[in-house]
Amino acid sequence: MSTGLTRVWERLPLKKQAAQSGIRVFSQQQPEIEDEEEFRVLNLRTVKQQFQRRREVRRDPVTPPRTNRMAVDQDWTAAWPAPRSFHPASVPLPLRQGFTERGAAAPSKFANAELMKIPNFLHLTPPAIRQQCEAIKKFCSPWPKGLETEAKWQRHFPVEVITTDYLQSLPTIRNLEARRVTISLKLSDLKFDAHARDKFLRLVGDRYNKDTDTVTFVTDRCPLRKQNYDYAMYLLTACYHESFVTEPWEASKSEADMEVYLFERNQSKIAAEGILNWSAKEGDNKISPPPAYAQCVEQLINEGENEYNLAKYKEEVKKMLNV
Amino acid sequence: MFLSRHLRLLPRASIARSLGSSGAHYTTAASSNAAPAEEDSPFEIPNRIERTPTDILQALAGTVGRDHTAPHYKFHDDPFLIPMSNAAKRTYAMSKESGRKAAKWIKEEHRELFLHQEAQPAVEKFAPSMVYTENSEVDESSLQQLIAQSEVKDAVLVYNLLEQKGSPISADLKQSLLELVCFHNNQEPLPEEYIEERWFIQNNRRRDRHGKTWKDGDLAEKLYAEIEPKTPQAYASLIRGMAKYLQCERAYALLQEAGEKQIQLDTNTFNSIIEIVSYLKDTAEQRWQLCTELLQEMSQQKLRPNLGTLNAVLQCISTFGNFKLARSSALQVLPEFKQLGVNPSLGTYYYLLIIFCRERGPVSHVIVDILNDIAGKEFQIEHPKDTYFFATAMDVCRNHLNDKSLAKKVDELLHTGKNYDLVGDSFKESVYYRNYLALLCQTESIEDFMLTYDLLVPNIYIPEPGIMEEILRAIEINNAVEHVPRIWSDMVVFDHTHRESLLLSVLRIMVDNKPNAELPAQQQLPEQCAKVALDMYERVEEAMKRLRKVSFTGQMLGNILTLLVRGGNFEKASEVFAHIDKNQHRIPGTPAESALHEYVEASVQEKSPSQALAALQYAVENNMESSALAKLIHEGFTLNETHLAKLKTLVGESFLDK
Amino acid sequence: MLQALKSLRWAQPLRALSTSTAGTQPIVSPKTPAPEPDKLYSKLEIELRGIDPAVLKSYTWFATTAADHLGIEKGKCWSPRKAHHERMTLLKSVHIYKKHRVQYEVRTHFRYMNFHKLTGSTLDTFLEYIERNLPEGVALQASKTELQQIPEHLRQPPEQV
Amino acid sequence: MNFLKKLVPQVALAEAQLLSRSSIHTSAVCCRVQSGRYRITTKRNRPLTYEMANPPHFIGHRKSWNSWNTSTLEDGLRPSQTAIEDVFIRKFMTGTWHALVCSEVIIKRQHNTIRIAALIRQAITPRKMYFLIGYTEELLSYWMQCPVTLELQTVGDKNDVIFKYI
Repeated sequence: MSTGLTRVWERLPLKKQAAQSGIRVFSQQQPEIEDEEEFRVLNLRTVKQQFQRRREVRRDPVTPPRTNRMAVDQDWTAAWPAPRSFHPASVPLPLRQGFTERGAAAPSKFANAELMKIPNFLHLTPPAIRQQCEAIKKFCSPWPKGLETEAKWQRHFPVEVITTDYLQSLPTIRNLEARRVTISLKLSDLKFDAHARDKFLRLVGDRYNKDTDTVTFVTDRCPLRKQNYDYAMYLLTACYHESFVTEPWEASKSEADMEVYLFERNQSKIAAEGILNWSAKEGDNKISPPPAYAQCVEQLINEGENEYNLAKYKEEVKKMLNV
Repeated sequence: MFLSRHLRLLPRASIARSLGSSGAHYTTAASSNAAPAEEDSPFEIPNRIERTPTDILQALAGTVGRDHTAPHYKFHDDPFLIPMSNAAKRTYAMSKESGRKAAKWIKEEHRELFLHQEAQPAVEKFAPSMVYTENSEVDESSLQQLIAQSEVKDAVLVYNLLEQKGSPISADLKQSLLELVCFHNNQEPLPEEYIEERWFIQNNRRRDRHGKTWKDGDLAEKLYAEIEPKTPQAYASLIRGMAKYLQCERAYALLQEAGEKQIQLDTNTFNSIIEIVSYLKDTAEQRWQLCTELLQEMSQQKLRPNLGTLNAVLQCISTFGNFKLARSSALQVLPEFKQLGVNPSLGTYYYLLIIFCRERGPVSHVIVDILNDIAGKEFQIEHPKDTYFFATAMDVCRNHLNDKSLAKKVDELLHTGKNYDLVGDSFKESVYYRNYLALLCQTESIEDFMLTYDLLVPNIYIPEPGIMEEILRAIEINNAVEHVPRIWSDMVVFDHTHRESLLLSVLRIMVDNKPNAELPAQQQLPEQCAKVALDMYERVEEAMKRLRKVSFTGQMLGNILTLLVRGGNFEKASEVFAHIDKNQHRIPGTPAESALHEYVEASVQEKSPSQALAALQYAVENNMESSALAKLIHEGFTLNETHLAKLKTLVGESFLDK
Repeated sequence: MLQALKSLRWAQPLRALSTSTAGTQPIVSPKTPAPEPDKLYSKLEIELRGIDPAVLKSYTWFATTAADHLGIEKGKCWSPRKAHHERMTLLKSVHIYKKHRVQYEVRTHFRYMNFHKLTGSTLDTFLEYIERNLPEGVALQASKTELQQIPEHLRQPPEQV
Repeated sequence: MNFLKKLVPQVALAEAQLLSRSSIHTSAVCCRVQSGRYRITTKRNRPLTYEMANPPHFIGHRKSWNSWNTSTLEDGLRPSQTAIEDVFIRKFMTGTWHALVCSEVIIKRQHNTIRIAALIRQAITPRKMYFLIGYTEELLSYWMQCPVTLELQTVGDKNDVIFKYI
């Protein structure tokens, strides 16, 4: 108050202030100084006189837990509709949780942090699941009739594309692993001729599993799943088409490069023909060795000599030569 | 070479087998598969069921009902934090929001701390907003973006910067800025994320639609002046802005100007003018004339009227003081619009209700037809006035027709589908429930009413003192004293205990309906009533200390005394009586004689003659009928000398002689 | 008053309104995308990881029950008997006492579920539903095996090469 | 030696500064500090909550985890960031709700939301609590860029959470 006054006076013109009695200003200021500089007693032996009881805060009574008012036949799905930490005043169950020494009761549900920690499934009670499934059923469609077994769907849908979704508790929804795409199909579902099949297998290398007769492409070199899928399909297409190309240098494959014995292009065919056409004249039809014999020879050389193959070879030679 | 190199990668035998079976023929899927029996059973692949990203959530949310024991989900579900009065509801919600505002302020103030990028995809709202200053580099695209985000202040700032720099602004952009400025009247709107503020805003600030708030000569008009030649859109946005902020005369003048210049305006512009017809003309006839003129003009311009037109016309009609004219013109308008294929919204029905159901007008049953029409329908918000319907309908049900079954129908409609979204704001919601509860407690039996009461109170609606009084009256009429303890505890929680009239009626009910101890259901009742009375006594005592306006009257204290006596709490009763005795001069009025009578009877039973004599003394001092009391005391006790002497001094010798 | 009302010829402007509407544009029907055939999935394999096996078990029960209600064919549901342990051995004190060590370990429990024969809509719905209800502290991997036809260009060998 | 004499006062000053800056280190013995273990007092009056009463090796057996996330699992992403964020959340909670938090702060991460549970003393008015709830939720979600929800339980007295005295 007084400071306010003095400030007002300061703003007044100097003369006027002089005209006003200076004593009054003083007389008003002085008691204030006294107020400020009240003499403080040094409290050597800490006497507890300064300890004042804090004003009692009036508190409204906390209402009793609302579980008291819950009906016995209440709709629990409405009371607990979504995942939420446990709260004792909202769950009408006499729960206890916690380890105690033998004989003591476990801590009750009130002020029990253990119950708040554990993920509860109170929002996923069987009736809740049933209700919710009824609600989302309209977005589902049944599996088509006529594709019940694996054999049936494999005939119409031979290509399998495997993708993986990842769900973790992170601020980001990206996961590097999710870009991976796997495409697999049975080799028998593609149409090949001998050369193409051979070349295709060579092109895909160890992506072919001979036990299950499947080719599998796993792609993860592009950043996105869609790109990887496209890339895998591209690989499949490229390999398939490439396998039908016969490059000029493929003709130069010599006998030493052959990986299997083929009767058609070997000396033994010429030899057998020579024997069979021993007495034939120039214009006669050449007799070629029977296919059974050819097969037998291939088998003998490709699979190696064993008793069965040898015996069969003997039979075939006899048959061919009519011995 | 290439082939042979690859060859080594393959197992030998497999190649042998594959080559061995070779020929020139192709192997196909069909021939290799040994399943000839079920060769080609036909199958049909179902179509994909299209759904939007939130459809499943909506479906799941549809299964969730309302739990009446739980508070609204914006409140924390903890006994300490559940609001228990209307004031608390408002305070809690608002303080939560102000906490959010504080956080936002910190984010904006220390923006350098919040520039990190954690979330993928990024959430825009979590990052600090762009700040535009005098020095920022701006171009047209940033202005466009700001307009799209409807940031009025920033958009205007950027516009001014662009003006200063002299960079050209396309006509389209200018038009959209004009629209933005006109819509918000060059004021920053209330941010959308603070829904609680919106929800409670009507409570204290009743939107007064009477004053002009349009800023004359402000940016909007400047922008408008800059647009040359004047486009119909420019006219439309300026007219609509002026009409919205009630610069009525100029809006109408502009409309006429546009009409003279043969400028084709759109329907909504005309709607906005029709809405303010009541400000342009004074009498109902003039208003209606202007309204029809405007409609005629619309038809000349081949404009198709829409829902907004219908509601605007009805709004205009609803301002007519002339009831008959309003009625007849409303009845003419409705079929016309029906013919045009304009479907009425809830706002339309709201206007119909206020046109037909006037306070001093004749009783109209238009609401019956409306409810028959729309029962069981689910509504979307289509017009700003749609949210007024439910509160008004319930008001009509209670005050105009006083019809319980209609009220139930309205309530049913409100709880159909998502109609509850249209309840408006907290003010309208409480008006709705106020009327609903008041109507029910007047018309329904007390048991049925208490069922509804239990459902609604306190989480959906907390009764105001006026409604509490109605409820108490209903209880009094039905002699349902057994509900009083429950109501009293609610009153305590809702902070109604300083209303004298409420206290009085609670006490009166309990005193006048003396419970029958024989009935098993009422055995606990005297005790409970005594508890209530004691609680009340203590509360009022405390309230008096804290200088609240409530204070005792003699009658109240007498009632409390009676109840305590009945409840067998003689100790407290004598304490209360001591209070009465001591503060005779401060307490206005005296307790009822019956109260003293019962007290004396009880003291006879408790064998405490001094209390009884004190009561007698009090009666004598206050000129009450004392002889009966004296008789009671005399017959009840065997009095000793001092007591006898006192008795004599109080009522005189003559009494003893009898 | 009523006389005056009648003289204003109400009906005219309104009727004029109704005629004017005839000429205006027809109501545009909302564009519906052409229905596309659904995808087919032969298998959905779900791998769950978590720190608490009981939570995983409850969640599995929930998922399989939901699958039952939605009519999805369940396959094998199993979990390996032992958890994966990741151990770290540190000195118990900060610098000294090399002989006293403390071991920390993080256990990861696994659980697998298989579902068969789902259409694309079913799979999306089911997966979204169970993913939304995934409890805290549980990671989920869903491997989907989609069935596709052989692309048009691979059905016949190329004509010319 | 003359030149030394000149230097002496300066050296002394430097020494004094050095001494005052790194005088004798008097912190507690670090080698015996262990987290989550409490010593018995002579008067047997140290209050322990259930959480404190069970040492860390009982996690998963007698008591449960305080942080629920997938980062610590095998192949979990951003484990270090998650740990740091959890520390931040705990500090923020105990600081913002000063002297009110009576238990450990439980952090649950589900999808991209973070749910924070704790026991809170009823020492301030609900109005102030609501302010703090709004403030904490909003600020933490700005910081973590995830929606944050508080799931508090209030207790009337801080003695309610005490499990035993040692």
